[in-house]
Amino acid sequence: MTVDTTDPVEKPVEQSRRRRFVIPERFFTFQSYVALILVFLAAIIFSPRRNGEIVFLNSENLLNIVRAVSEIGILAIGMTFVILIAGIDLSVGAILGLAATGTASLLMVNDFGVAMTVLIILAIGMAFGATQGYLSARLGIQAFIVTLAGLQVARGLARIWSGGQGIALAYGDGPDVAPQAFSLLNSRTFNGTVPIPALIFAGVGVIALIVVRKTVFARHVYAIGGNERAARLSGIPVTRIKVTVFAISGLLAALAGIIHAGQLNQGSPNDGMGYELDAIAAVVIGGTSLMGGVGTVSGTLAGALLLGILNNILALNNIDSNVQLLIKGVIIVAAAGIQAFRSQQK
Amino acid sequence: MTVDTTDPVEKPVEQSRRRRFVIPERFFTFQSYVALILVFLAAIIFSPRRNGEIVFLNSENLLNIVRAVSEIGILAIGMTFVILIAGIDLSVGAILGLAATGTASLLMVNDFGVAMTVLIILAIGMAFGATQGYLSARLGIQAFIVTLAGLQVARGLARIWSGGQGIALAYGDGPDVAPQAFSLLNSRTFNGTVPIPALIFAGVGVIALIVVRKTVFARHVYAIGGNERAARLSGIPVTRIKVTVFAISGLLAALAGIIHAGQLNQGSPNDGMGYELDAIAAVVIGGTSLMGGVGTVSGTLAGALLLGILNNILALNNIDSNVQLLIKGVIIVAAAGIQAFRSQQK
Amino acid sequence: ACGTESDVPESAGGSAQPDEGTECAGADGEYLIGMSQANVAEPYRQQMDDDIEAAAAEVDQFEVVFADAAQDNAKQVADVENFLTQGIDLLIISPNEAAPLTAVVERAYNEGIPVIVLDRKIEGDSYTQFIGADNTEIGRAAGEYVATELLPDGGSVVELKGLPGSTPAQERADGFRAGIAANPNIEIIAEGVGDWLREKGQSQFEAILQAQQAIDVVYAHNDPMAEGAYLAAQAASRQSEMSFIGIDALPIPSGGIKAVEEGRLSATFVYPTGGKEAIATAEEILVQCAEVDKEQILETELITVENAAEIYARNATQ
Amino acid sequence: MTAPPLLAMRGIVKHFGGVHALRGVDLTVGAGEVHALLGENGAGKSTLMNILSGVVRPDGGGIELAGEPVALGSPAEAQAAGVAMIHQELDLVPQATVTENLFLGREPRTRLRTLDRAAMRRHARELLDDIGVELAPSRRLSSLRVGEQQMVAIAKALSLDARILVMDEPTSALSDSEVERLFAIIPGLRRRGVGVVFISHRMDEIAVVADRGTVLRDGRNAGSFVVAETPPAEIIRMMVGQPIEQLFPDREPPAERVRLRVRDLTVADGSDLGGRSEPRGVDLDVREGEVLGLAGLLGAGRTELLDALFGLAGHRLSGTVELDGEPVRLSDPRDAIAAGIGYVPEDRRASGLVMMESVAANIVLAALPALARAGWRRAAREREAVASSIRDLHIKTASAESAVGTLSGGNQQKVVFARHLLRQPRLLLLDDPTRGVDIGAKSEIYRLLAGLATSGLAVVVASSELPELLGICDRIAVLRGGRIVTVLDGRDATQEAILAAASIEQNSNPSRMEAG
Ligand SMILES: Nc1ncnc2c1ncn2[C@@H]1O[C@H](COP(=O)(O)OP(=O)(O)OP(=O)(O)O)[C@@H](O)[C@H]1O
Ligand SMILES: Nc1ncnc2c1ncn2[C@@H]1O[C@H](COP(=O)(O)OP(=O)(O)OP(=O)(O)O)[C@@H](O)[C@H]1O
Ligand SMILES: [Mg+2]
Ligand SMILES: [Mg+2]
Repeated sequence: MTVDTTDPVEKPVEQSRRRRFVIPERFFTFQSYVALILVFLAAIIFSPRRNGEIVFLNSENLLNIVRAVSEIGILAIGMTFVILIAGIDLSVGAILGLAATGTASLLMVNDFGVAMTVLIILAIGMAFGATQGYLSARLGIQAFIVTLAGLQVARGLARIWSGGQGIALAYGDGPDVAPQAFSLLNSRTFNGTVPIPALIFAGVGVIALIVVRKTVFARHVYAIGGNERAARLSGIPVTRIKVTVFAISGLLAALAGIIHAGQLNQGSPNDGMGYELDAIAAVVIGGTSLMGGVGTVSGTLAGALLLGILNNILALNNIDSNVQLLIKGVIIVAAAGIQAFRSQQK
Repeated sequence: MTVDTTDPVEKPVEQSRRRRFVIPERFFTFQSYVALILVFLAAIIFSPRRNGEIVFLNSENLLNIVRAVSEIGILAIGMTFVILIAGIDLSVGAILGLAATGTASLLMVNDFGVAMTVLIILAIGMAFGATQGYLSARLGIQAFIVTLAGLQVARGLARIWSGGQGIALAYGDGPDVAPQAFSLLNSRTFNGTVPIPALIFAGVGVIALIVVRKTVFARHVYAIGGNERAARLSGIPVTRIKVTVFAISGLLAALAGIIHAGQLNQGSPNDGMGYELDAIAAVVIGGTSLMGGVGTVSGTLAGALLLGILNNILALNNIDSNVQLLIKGVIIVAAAGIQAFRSQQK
Repeated sequence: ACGTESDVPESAGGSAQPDEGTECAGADGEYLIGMSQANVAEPYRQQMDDDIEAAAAEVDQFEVVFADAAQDNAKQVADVENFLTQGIDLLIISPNEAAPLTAVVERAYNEGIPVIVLDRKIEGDSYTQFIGADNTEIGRAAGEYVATELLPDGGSVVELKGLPGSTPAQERADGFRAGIAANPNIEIIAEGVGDWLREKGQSQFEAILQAQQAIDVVYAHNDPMAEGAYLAAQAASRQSEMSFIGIDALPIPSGGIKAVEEGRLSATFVYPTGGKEAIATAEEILVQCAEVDKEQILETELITVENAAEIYARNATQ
Repeated sequence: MTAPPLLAMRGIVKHFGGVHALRGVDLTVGAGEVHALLGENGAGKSTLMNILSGVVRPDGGGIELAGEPVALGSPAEAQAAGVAMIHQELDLVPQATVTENLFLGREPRTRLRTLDRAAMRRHARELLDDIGVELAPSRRLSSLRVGEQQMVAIAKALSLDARILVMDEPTSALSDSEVERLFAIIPGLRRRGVGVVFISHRMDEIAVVADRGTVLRDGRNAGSFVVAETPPAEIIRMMVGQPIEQLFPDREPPAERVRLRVRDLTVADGSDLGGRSEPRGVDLDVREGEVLGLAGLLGAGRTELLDALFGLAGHRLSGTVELDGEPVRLSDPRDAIAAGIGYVPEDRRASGLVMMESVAANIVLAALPALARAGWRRAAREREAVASSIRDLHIKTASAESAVGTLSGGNQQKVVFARHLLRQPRLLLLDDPTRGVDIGAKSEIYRLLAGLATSGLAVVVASSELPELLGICDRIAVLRGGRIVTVLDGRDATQEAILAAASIEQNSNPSRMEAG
C-alpha cells in the first residue's frame, strides 16, 4: 500500500498526465543510501588501480574521504535542522571562517588555553546563530535574507579580527604559541589511522541521530516545518525552537571552524567560502525537503559522504576541474530529481 | 471577582492592552522609494565636499552610480519575475560570466559580427534559463537546487569555452579583432556624459514596467506566485509561464554579460561571481516577497539604485572594506525588517 | 631634486603624461593616494596593502585610502571612478585583470593623475610606472631549482595549481615547464587543482597520494597549497619521501618563509608585493617631483632554510 | 428517450498510487437538472468532478457531452467544452483583486494584445451584480470574508457561461443567509438549461435544491434517487450502508458549577482587519458538563472569540477570564494549554494537522513534553497514549503509523480532538468541528462530544449549521459584530429565533446582553 503523506487536494493538477511506472516505496525511503551505494560502486569501478589494488578502497583513502567531508558534514548536520523548519542558513561558511580566525587568534595572540578558546568560540558561533534565528523567527524576516546579511557581517568581523591575514598556529609551551594539545586536531588516532576530525564528525552525527530519534525537541522541529500554525496551536514554543535551531547551526559551524583551524594549522578570515552551498547540497541530496518538515539526519550523512566520494574519485582520476563542475552539477540535479519524482508519485 | 489565591507573582489578571502604533499603509506602498530617498538624503549629508561642492551630487558621480548598478539592475529585473513565481535563480551571475566569455570568444576567436554574436549569446542565455525552468517547473525539482547546479554548470562551460582564461577584446577591422561597433558599450553618449550601459538598463527597466502593467503574461506570473493551484485550475499554462520566466531571467543575464564584456573589454569565465546575491538583495529591498505573488519592478529598480548609492557613498568616504560588509549587512536586514513588520501588521 | 618652484611642470608623472597642467607642490603638499586592490581575500594582496600602509606611514605628506574590489573587475572600475570623484593625487592599482581595467586607468592617467600599476599590468602604456614581478620567471626559477638542485637525476613531480582561469596559475605552470625542460628525466605525473586554498591543496594531495606511489617533488603554485599538501603527506607519514616547494614567501607568520624556516617546505620563491616600492615611487613623483622609469621589475628570491630567517626579518612590515 | 443526456460519465476509473479512488462510476445529468452527488468522505466525489473539469486524468472510462465523446485533458479544455467548477478548496489568488480573480486565466485583451483593464472593470461589476453581491471589485481578495470569497468563486464560475456547473461543497464555508443567496441563483440556471452537479454533506440542502441524486461509496455507485420520492433516511442508508437511528444523542443536564467565566473580553483592532469582527465586551459563563453553542453570520466573530480564548489575540486582549474561579492570562496558546484549554480549529488542514506526519505523531503533538522525561521521549508511554486515543475515539486508520493525510475528513478531525483530549483539558473550544465531514462521522463526533460533556468537560462550539447547534447545545449564544446579542436556551431555541437575532441590522449602539 502506498502511503499518502501529503494532502491529496494539493497535488499538481497534471500529475497523472504521464504513464507512471511505479517504483517500490522502499526505494525512496533509502533513496539517499541507494544513491550513496551507486556512487560508491561507480567509484570502485572507475578507481585507478595500483599493483592490482583498487586505490579507492584503500582504507587510508576511505578515511581521507571522511576527514575531507568532516567540516561540510558537521555544517550539513546543523543545516538539516534549519532546513527541516523550512529555513536556510547561508552564513555557516562565514561563521566557520570567523571561528577559525578567532580560534587562531585566541590561541596565538591572546594565549588562551584550549578549553577556554573552544568555549569562547562555540559561544560566539551559537550567539551569532541565535541572533539570526531571533531576527528571522521573531521579526519574521526571511532566513535567506538574514543569513545572507549574516554571511557578510561574519566575514567582515573575521577580517577585522585578524587584520585580514591568516593567523598561523605554532605549537609548544610558552607565550605566542598554541598549546600542544590543540594539534590533536591534525593528528590521527588508532595507530595513526583515523583522523580526529573524522571522529568528531562521527560523534556529532551520532548525537544528532539520537537527538532526532529521542527528543521532544526534534519532534517539535518536524512539526514546525510541517505545519507551523498547527505547531503553534499545539502549544509548541515556535519562536524558541526556531532560535534554538539557528543557534545549533551556528554552534556547529563554529565547531567546524575550530576543526578547520586545527586541521590546517591556521585560521584565516577567508576560510570556508562557499561551504554553505556544499552543506545545503549534502542536505538536499540526503532527501531533506527545502519546504521543511521532511528529512533525516542519516540522509544528510549519506549525502555528505556521497559528495566526498565524488570529489575523491574525480581527483583520483585527475578529471579536469571544469568537467568536475559539470559532473557535480548534473549529479546534484539528478539526486534532487529522484526526490521530486518521488513526491509526485505519491 | 475571585481573589487570586495561587501565586503572588502571577501576572495581573487584567489582560494587558497595549497601544499599537499604526503606520499608514501608504508608507509601505512606497516603502522602497522611501528607503531610496532616505539613503539618497543620507548620501548627500555624509558626502565629502570638495571646494564646497557636494561630491556625491556631482552629475558625473550620479551617472557613475547608474552605470555601476546597470548589470546588477538588469539581473534584478529578471530575478523579480523569478521571485514573483516564488522561485529563485542562483545561476544569473554564472550565466553572466558564460555570456561575457562567449561574447568575447565569438567576437575575437570566431570573428562573428556584433549582431550575430549578440543573437547567439542571448539565445544561449535564454536556452540555459529555459532548461532550468523546465527542470524546476516540469519535473518539480526546487529552483534553488536546479539553479545552484546550473551555476556550477555555467561556470564550468565558460571555463572550458575560454580555456580558463579571460579573453580580451581589441577593436578594429580585420580578423582577430572585434568590430569597432561593439566598443559602443564602454562609451558615453550625449557629449560623453551618459554611459551606454546605463541607458540599456533604463530601457530594460521601462520595458519591464510596461510588461508588468500591460500584459496578460504578467497577470499570470502574479497569479502563479499567489496561488499556483488556483492558476492551474483557471487554465493558466503554469509550466509554460514558469519556463518563460526562467528563460527571461537567463536572457537578461546574458544581456548583462554582453554589457559586462563590452564595458570591461574582456570576457572572463570568472565574471559575475556572487552577482546573484546582489540581485536578490535588490529585489528583496525593493519589496518583492520571496514567497511569491507580491512585488513590483519599480521597487526592484529602487532597490538596485539604493544598493548602488550605498556602495558609492561608502566608497566616497573611504570606509574600510570590512566595515562596509558590516554596514551593508545591517542595511539589508533593516530593509527586509521593514517589510516583515508590514506583513505582520496585516 | 625639485627644490625650486620654477621646475618645468612635466616633472611629475613622466613624459607620457598628456596633461601638462599639474604643478608639483613638492614637499609642501598634502597628497591623497588611492590604492585600488583587486582582492584582499588573497593573503598576498592583503600583504601588499599592509606593505603600502606601513611604507606610507613613514611619509608625512601621504594619506592612503584603500578599496577592495573583492575579485570583481566591474567593482574595481567603480572603485577607481570613485577615487577620481574624490580627487586623489595619485593612483596605485593592482588590477584584478588587465583588459577590463585599462580604460578607467587610462582615464585617470589622462586626467593628469600619476598611476602606479602593481603586480599585474594593464594594456597599453597609460600609466606612470609598472612595478611587478614576473610570474613566468618565478615559475621558471622554480622549475630550474627542481631540475638542478632537487632532482638532478630526474624524478616525478606533482603540481598543485591555482584557480583555473587566473593568469598567475597559467604563468606559474608555463614557466615551471620551461624551467624543467632542461632535464628530460623529470616528469609531471599528476596535477591537482587547489584553487590557491590550503584545504583544497590538502584534500587534492590526499587523493594524489593514494593514486601515486612515487613522488619526489610537490610544486604548488602558492605556499598555502604547498602547506596543505605537506599536511596530507604528514598524515600519511610520507612527508619525508618528498620535497615541497611553493611560491609567494609572504613575510608573515602564516606565510611561506616561516614554513621553510620550520622545515615544512624545502623552498619557496619570493613574489614581491611591490608595496614598499610603490610608495617610494610615489614619493619620487609627488614629493621629489622627479621623473621615474616606466617599469620596475622586482626580482624573485629563492628562500631556503639557509636564508629564511634573514629574509623574514628584512621583509616583514613590523 | 431520444435526446442524449447533457452529461454522461461511464465507467470512470481512477487510481492514486495504491488508492483506488474510483472503480467504474457512472453519472448522468440532464439539461436544467440539479444533480446531487453524495457520499462519505473519501467516497470519490471530488475526484469524479475533478476528472470532469480536466484537473485529473481518468485511468479508464468515457465522458460524453450531449452525446459527443470528449477528452478533457486540462482545465482549459474543460472550460472550452462548457464545464465550470467551483472547487472544494477555495481556488483564488489572495493577493489579487476581485476583478483580477474573476478573469484569471481568460483576461480580456485589447487590439494590441495587451491587458484590457477597462473591460475587466466593466464586466466585473456586471458579474457581481448578476449574483447580487455588493463588493467593490477593486478590493483585494484577502481582505474579504470567507463567505464573500466563496461568492467571488461562484461569480467566476457562472461567468464562464458553462453548460455544466459543478459545485463541490460550495456551502461548507457559508452561513445560512449566504446559502440562500446562492440558492436564489439556481432557478435562473435551470431555465438556461444548465446542468448543475451539487456536492454537499448537509442533507437539508439536498432536499431544497436537488432534483435527482447519485450516491458514491468507496469509489462505486451506491445508488441513484429522485429527491422528491426518497426519504432522507433512505439516502443516508445508501451513503453509510446502514441507517443512523439518532443523529443527536441524549445527554445529562450540566452541573451548576461554573467552569469558564469571561467578563468584558475585548480584542483591540489590528491595523488591517479585512472584515473580521473582533470580540467586544463579551461576557460569558460556561458550566461543567455544558455545551455552549456560538451562532452568527459569517464574520460575526465566532472564530475570533474562540481564538481569543485560546490566547491567539496575544497582547490585544483585555478583560478577565477565569477557569474554575482562577484567573488566567491568555497571551499565547501555550498559556491556554497550560490552563487546561483545548482547541479544535476551524480549518484542520491549515491549522490542525501536520499532513506529512503519522497519525501517532499528530495525536501526541501537544502532549509530548508531558509524556517525556526532561525532554527525552518515552516511546512506550507515547505508544500507549496513541493506542488508547485511537481506541476511545474510534479513529479509523490502517495503523498508528499511517500518514494522517490518508484518513477521511471525519477521522482527521478526530485526530485533532485526540491531541487536545490527551492533555485532559477542562474546557474544549471547537470551531465548526463538522465542516466538510460526512454524516456518519458527524454522528460519531456528536456522540464523542456528548460523552465528553457527561464526564464534566465544558465545551464551547461554534457552527454554521443551526440544526447541529440546536441538536447538541445546552445554550446558544448569538454573535453579531463581535458582541453577544442574545443567549438562547437549547431546548426552546429555533432556527428562526437564532437567525433573527443574528441578522438584525446593527444599530449604532447595540445593547449588550449578559450571557449565563
Ligand atoms: N491527488 C490525490 N492523490 C492521492 N490520493 C487522492 C488524491 N485525490 C484524492 N485521493 C484519494 O481518493 C479518494 C477519494 O477522494 P475524494 O477527494 O474524491 O473524496 P470526496 O468524496 O470528495 O471526499 P470529501 O467529502 O471529504 O470531499 C480518497 O481516498 C483520497 O484520499
Ligand atoms: N489570521 C487572519 N488574518 C487575516 N484575516 C483573517 C485571519 N483569520 C481569518 N481572517 C479573515 O477574517 C474574515 C472573517 O472570518 P470568518 O468568516 O471565519 O468569521 P467568523 O465570525 O469566525 O465566522 P465563522 O466562524 O462562522 O466562519 C475572513 O475574511 C477571513 O479570511
Ligand atoms: Mg471532496
Ligand atoms: Mg470562523
